[in-house]
Amino acid sequence: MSVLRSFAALVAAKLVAFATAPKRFVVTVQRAIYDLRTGKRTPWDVSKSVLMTLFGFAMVLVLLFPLFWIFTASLAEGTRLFTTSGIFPDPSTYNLGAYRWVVFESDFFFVDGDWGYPQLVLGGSGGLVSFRWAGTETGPGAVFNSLYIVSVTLAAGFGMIVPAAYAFSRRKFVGRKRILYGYVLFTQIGAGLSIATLVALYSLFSSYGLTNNLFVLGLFYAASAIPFNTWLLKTYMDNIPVSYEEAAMVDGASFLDTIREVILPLTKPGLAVVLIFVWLAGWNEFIIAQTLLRPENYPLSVELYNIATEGRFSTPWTRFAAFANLFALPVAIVYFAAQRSVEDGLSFGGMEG
Amino acid sequence: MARVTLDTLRKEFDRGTIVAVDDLDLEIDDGEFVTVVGPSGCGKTTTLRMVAGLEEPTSGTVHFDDEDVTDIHAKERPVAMVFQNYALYPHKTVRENMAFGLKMSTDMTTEERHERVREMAEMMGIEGLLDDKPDELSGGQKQRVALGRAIAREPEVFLFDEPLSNLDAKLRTEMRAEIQKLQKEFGVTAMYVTHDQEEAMTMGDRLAILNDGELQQVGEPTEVYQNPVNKFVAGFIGSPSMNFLDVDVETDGTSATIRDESSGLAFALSRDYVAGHDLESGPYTLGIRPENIGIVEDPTGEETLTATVEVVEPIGSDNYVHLDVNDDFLARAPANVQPEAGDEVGVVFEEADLHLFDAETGEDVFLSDEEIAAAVA
Amino acid sequence: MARVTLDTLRKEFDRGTIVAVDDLDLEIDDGEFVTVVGPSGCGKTTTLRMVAGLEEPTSGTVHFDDEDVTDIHAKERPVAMVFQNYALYPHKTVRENMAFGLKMSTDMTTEERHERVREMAEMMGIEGLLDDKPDELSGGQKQRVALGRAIAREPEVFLFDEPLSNLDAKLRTEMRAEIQKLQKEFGVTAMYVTHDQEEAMTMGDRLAILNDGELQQVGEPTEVYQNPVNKFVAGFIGSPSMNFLDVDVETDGTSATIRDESSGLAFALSRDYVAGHDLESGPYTLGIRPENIGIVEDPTGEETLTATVEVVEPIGSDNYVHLDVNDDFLARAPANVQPEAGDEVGVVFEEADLHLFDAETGEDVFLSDEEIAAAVA
Amino acid sequence: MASSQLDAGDGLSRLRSALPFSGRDWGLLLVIPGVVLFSSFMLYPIVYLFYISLTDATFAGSVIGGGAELIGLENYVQLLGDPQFWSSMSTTWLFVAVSLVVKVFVAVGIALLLNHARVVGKRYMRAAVIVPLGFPGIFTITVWRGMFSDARFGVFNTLLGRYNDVMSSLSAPQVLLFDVPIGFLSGRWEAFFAYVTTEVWLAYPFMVIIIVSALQDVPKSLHEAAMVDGAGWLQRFRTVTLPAIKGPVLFASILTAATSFQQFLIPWVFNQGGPARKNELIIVYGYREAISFNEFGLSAAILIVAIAFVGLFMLVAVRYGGLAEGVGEE
Amino acid sequence: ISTGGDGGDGGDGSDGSDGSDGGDGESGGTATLWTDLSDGEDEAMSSYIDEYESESSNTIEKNEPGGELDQQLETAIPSGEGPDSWIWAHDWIGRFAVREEPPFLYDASDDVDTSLDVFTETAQEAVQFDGALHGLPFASETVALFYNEDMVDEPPETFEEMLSVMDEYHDPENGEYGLSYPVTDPYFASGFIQAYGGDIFDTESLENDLDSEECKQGMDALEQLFDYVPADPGYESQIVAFADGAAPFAINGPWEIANLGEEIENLGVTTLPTVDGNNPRTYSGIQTFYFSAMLSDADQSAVDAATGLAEWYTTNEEVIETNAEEQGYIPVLSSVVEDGDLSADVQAFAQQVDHGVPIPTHPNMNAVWTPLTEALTRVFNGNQESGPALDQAASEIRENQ
Ligand SMILES: Nc1ncnc2c1ncn2[C@@H]1O[C@H](COP(=O)(O)OP(=O)(O)OP(=O)(O)O)[C@@H](O)[C@H]1O
Ligand SMILES: Nc1ncnc2c1ncn2[C@@H]1O[C@H](COP(=O)(O)OP(=O)(O)OP(=O)(O)O)[C@@H](O)[C@H]1O
Ligand SMILES: [Mg+2]
Ligand SMILES: [Mg+2]
Repeated sequence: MSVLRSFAALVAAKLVAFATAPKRFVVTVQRAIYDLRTGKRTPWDVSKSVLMTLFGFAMVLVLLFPLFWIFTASLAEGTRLFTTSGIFPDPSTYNLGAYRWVVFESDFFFVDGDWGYPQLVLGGSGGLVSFRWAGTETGPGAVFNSLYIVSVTLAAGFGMIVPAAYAFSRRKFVGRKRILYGYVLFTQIGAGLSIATLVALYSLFSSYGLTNNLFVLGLFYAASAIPFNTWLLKTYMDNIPVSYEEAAMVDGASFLDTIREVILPLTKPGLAVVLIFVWLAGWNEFIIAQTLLRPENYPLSVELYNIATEGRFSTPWTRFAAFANLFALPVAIVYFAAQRSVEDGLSFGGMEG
Repeated sequence: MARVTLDTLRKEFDRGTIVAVDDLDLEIDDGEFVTVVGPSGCGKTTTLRMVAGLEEPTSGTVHFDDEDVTDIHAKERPVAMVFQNYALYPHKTVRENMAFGLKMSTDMTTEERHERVREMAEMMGIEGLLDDKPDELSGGQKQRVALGRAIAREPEVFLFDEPLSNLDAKLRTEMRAEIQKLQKEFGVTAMYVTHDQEEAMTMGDRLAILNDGELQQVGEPTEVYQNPVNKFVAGFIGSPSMNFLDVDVETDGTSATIRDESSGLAFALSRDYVAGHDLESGPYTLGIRPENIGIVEDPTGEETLTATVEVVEPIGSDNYVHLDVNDDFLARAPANVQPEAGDEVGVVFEEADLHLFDAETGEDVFLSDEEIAAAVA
Repeated sequence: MARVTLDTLRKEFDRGTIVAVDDLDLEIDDGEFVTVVGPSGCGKTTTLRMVAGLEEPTSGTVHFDDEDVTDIHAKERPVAMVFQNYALYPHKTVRENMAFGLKMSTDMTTEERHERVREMAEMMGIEGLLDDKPDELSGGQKQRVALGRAIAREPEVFLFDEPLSNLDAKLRTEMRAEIQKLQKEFGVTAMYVTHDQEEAMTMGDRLAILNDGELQQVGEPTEVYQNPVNKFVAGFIGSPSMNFLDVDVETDGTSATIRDESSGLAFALSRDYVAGHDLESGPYTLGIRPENIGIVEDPTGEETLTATVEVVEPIGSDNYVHLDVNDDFLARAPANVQPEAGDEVGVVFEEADLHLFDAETGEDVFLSDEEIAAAVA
Repeated sequence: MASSQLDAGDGLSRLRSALPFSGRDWGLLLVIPGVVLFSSFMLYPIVYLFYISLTDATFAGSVIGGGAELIGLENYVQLLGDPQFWSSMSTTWLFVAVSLVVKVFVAVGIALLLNHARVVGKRYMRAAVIVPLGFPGIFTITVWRGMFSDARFGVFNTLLGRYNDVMSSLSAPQVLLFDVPIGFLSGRWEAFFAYVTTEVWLAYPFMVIIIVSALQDVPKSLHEAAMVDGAGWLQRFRTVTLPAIKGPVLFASILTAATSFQQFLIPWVFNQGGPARKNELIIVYGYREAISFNEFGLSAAILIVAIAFVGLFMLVAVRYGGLAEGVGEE
Repeated sequence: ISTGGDGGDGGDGSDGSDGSDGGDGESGGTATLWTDLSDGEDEAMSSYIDEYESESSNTIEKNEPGGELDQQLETAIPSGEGPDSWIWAHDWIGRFAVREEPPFLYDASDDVDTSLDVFTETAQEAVQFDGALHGLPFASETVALFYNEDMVDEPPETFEEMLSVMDEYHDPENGEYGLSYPVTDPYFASGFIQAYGGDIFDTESLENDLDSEECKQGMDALEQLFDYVPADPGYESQIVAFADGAAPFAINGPWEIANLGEEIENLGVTTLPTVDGNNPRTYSGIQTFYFSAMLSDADQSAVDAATGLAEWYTTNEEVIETNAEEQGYIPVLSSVVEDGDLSADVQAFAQQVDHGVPIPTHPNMNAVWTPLTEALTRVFNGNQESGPALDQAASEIRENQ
């Protein structure tokens, strides 16, 4: 809970920073003008900054052009990707119809966009207390499946990655080097080969009756994220001085206390990176999900793919784009909030020699 | 508080190829402050870590009072340690840093903890910083927090591993006084590792000198300074260091002369001196401290030695006069004694200030084996 | 080599809210070694960086000989700088590190460069390390490489920013000598920033003291030590620091007495002294260095002052005697003067060792305005 | 390190004494769950795939249904004799190499610019620039497919057309004009160019964050030392910046190269590895054998060979790229 | 292929077809059905299923697995998790019918009471393989000529007429094109290639006939059209030219009627123009309820539910007519076809189907698509002449078989 709260605080702080950014920008500009007036900075000096900034901004625009283009497409009317009359659709036709469709008609939030209202149910199959959606004949939509999968992936992933990374970084044990080496080797094998191992996976899962099981799929994604992220986190932990742990020990902290109070907080940037990568592992994959799951369990990624292939030969582009934008939103928020940590947390492999 | 007893404590690393601490015996009285010095790599840190429980001894035992704590885990020992880099938890505020040990090792309620932390902070003069993160503190402030954190737990034994080495001279002097004051106030037993001469001399009740993992001498600082048991201790304690000269002693039992061909030294010892000490002819190492050397600017030839001045370093309060007696022969003269480089000057010193060490073992030749053994207990 | 002239050099940060260097005038002769000291944050580093060209002055100029280099980029200046953390290129070997500056700023062939580097390395005693990476070196070795790298380029101006502060005491002494030797050998102009008293006193031809961005005094170290122009300099130079007492002077023109009610001080100045100096009645700050204070263990009542001993700190060669004259009143006594804490002792000192500072401005009252002005030129 | 001192309480120490290996190895316990999960979900399928590659399976169903028979290494023999395999292999490696070089340059450029003191708001730009990371490949790749349309009204062709208009209104020489529409997907090398562009776009964010992290760790004093040493911008870049980011860039290169090698969606969505199977990257080749030609066993063999190549590549990279630095001794 | 026996069974069943379904319904069979339909089609299908369920008391679990339906089936059926029935064009029949270990399809000859005679002849052929009945048909599809009435006064009847209209408009530099036509897709291209009577795949010899003179002649005609389409042969790039009103013609299927109707005010559909007096013989697909091998081991009630739905749906005139009107489905139920109460658009498609041939179901056909696509692409990109391209495709196909 406290994690959630601090995350919310982080997001709030980010939003404030974001909202006040224009003001800060104006101040920067005003200062530059003032400096120019009073001769504290030469015009050449100022224009160098202006040029560099503009150059940076232009580069951002170029890099994000495809997304911008498709974003305009999501606002346009009709379903076609192109027009013969230009790159961008006619702005007068912009509307939010596609987003409305995603929210109220697609399976994004609820099957067929049929929003009911949540209802607490005592007992029932889901344990002591479970949620049920009342007022809807269908049920929770793909986003819940996605969130469920990602939760499993994150829980299992963190549960296995963090202790293992700690052990690799701090302990010595038989087979340490060999396992670590294997992990490094396997960081990339697997990720792109899901196509290759699809059938193998299917037969594996189906022979144990595990197809159409969101939990197992979440575990699978966790498994695929283990080598890379364990290694990543281990590298990060290597740079945390052991003396913090020792200080905690001398302070009377038990092993678990030390982990909770010292190691984990200090590893935060590394954890942020792992969070993002593990999240993406469970959130974006669709090939295996589509093969293993039945439609009622499809996560967002599969739904997105289904929209892409919905027409016999063509894609309903506005819906596809709108769906994708909403799909990417959580990741964007998480990244934006954790940007500093991520930039810190990836600083490994740094200066060599 | 507690008496700390180290009994033939030994620590080997890398399967015995490195002996970091070599059968160390040391007893630290309840409430005593012992300073530990020695060259880099001599095993100071390792010793401290064994007392803290962070390192498992290869053999030997550590007792707190009469309890054998050798196999007790660090977290169970009533020990506080101040690390060289402070090791303040960077993600916790000063308050949380100081309260952490209390939270871990006592049953105090949150209020009690905060009350205690507030008291400590007041005592250290850091009440205003309680909500800051370590990042935002200056070196001296960090140091204070580290101390406060250690003290807050009311440990029975206090360990310091070069806690001041990252501070600048001024702060160092301040913090030194503070640490001493606190230690006395709480009456806690303390071990203090340093490589700073001044700290070594001024801070401890006793001073322990280690070399190569072996204890060389323990004693009151002035005692150690005045009566080093061997050449190593003599050279290590004191700044600038003691001057050493390889000499030959000629004695007939009643009179004796110390000679050194190369520098032309010839110093006749008094009958009393010869009678009081048990001296044999042979090669020795002569030791004499810079401040015990007198400079005669216009030598009359009656001095023990004449020498040429190489360099005069004025350090304000005094002048360091480098002489060509041998490499690195230094005399400390008052600021008004200002010979020029190249001048011939006379050198005088007193019999009582001389130290004679065995040329081979380096042991002070006037000490009996028992006295030497006693020096390390 | 080059004469370095700083003319009303000024550096503001954060849009003028921080004045790091405040209209500094300083001239360093060709081949001269000037040490720069001052408390943390007084602008030492900033000054050095402006000379190197790493920081653009807000106003004022820097000249090398007669050339105005204020607007010349760092890479064009004939300057070498040794950074506090050495800033050795971690991926380059020692040889490449040392050759890099040559490669950048000369037309030497690779062979010539390597020859030069070899020579330098020999001189610094690091021939054996040429193929190592900085990681593999000890602190002292790194230091030598950094020096060698700087010297290899044969710069006209040599800048050092606390180059020894990361080394331990022993190494520091060694490297100090080395730097001086090299600087003299190459006859290069040098600015050396330090916060170490001993370095400040022994290394430079002249010593410059900064405070709050302003130059306080420049002069030969002993001159500065003996005749500080103001209370700040007096207190800053010397370790342990000068003792200060707030006193009242009563004078009738021919005789004068210095009084301090709280400590019972009453010191009659000689007629000669009064005649030789221009003294008026009023409040002053009296300054006297610890080593100029004599302790009389059995006071006869004829001493200038009697005081109670608070603490005696033996530092081996001497004893520091803390007296209750006021906070922090310290006398340095020979090791054989060993009063007990609580003893009444007599305190004596000589007229000639006294310093009197204006109670408000802190300036030495015997210096004329011109002399004060001269102190910073 | 105080190895035996860490203690996870009573339960753990009791467990420790029950272990079949010595006490100091209890760290293994923390690692095992991950290894087990990883092996069962990632390693096992590869072993299974290897088994398929030894059978005459024609389609997926025949494997699952048990209708396939072991035929030894026949598939591999057939594979090595297939010119399309060699063409796929070489195209794949070319694709990996070219896109790697381009993305290193692009990412280093972006990272440098967006870490430059003079750029105002660089933090926001950095956040914006890595957004592609958040979108699923199937989406972005489909979008890029649209942008690269051969049609005159495709995005790039439209842009080039506008460029032509501007240039010809400036009466620029003919060589500066493009011959629109360019068949981005129908020409062998045009398509290759389109693949590389898209691949670079997909991979640069990861590289940029890694390089930015590294740049932020470079001590300022190193730059200053070089400046005082007389080094200009370019030389400082070479002596200070480059070595500092070399490790991270190498690291990111190895990882993204391995990913590029396994690129499937780009060629498949763009033109199924066309035109005329000329740009069939290895996984596409394997996939096509399985799906279009019902040669499941052969397809498995192709993919096993691909996995072997990636494994080999990683092994070499790890050995010689210092990637496993810090793996340390046992 | 004789359907006499089936006809007999059908005759028996048809007497009490409703009755027997009702009887089965008391036990209440459940069957799963997999579909891959567009939104509109899917909604309609769902409501028909509801209707069927309430009439028969059987339960149908309709699912829409994502991705490629055949890939889903490939893995699901062997592992016993497949559907009892699915809907797809008939051209998978041969490919799945030959699977043995495990089998994919179920021969429903004994379970279907309806006589196949109620369907058009092509449709009857389409759903049978080697004498086994693997599904029931309900609609056919093929490509025909869309035209924009604002640009084309008179729908062209001959190839030359069409060319002249296209000449009038085609001007890519200014964003005008002659035709929207995904030409490199064999399904779309089949009509012209086979116009002169050549067969892409000869159902008698079970060989491709691409290198025949007739096919090459047809190919030459097709090649003339290449000049009038946007440079990107992708489906989406093609359709946009017509949809934007930038091209007078499009060659496409009935599934686009609804969309294009919204974009083009005056949309017309007609059969493909004759080439040298020959009607282009387009491939047509017959939408079919497949009976999956899952039914072999299933309860009779499940079999009855699956076949019952198929029979009910495919023979229900109301359903077929509504579908024709709303979805542009071209009926294959003879009674509806003959009835003639169909929209002009659908009639045009129906007529085109008449001219065309069903996609061959033989598994060998599978090997045709890729080489032919590549050949068309090569020609379209100007990398190869049409003759040699077909020769190459033909030999590649033979090699792969
Ligand atoms: N974990 C270890 N593994 C191997 N050798 C070690 C380890 N820790 C210490 N040593 C070795 O033990 C010896 C003593 O080390 P220790 O750190 O106690 O010295 P120290 O007196 O604290 O030195 P310093 O003044 O440099 O801190 C050294 O030779 C050191 O290299
Ligand atoms: N880049 C900067 N931006 C803002 N303020 C600065 C900057 N650099 C230095 N200062 C400020 O200028 C003043 C002088 O700093 P400088 O580093 O020159 O001090 P210093 O004498 O070298 O101190 P130290 O002994 O701690 O190194 C300080 O108050 C410092 O905070
Ligand atoms: Mg140590
Ligand atoms: Mg500084």
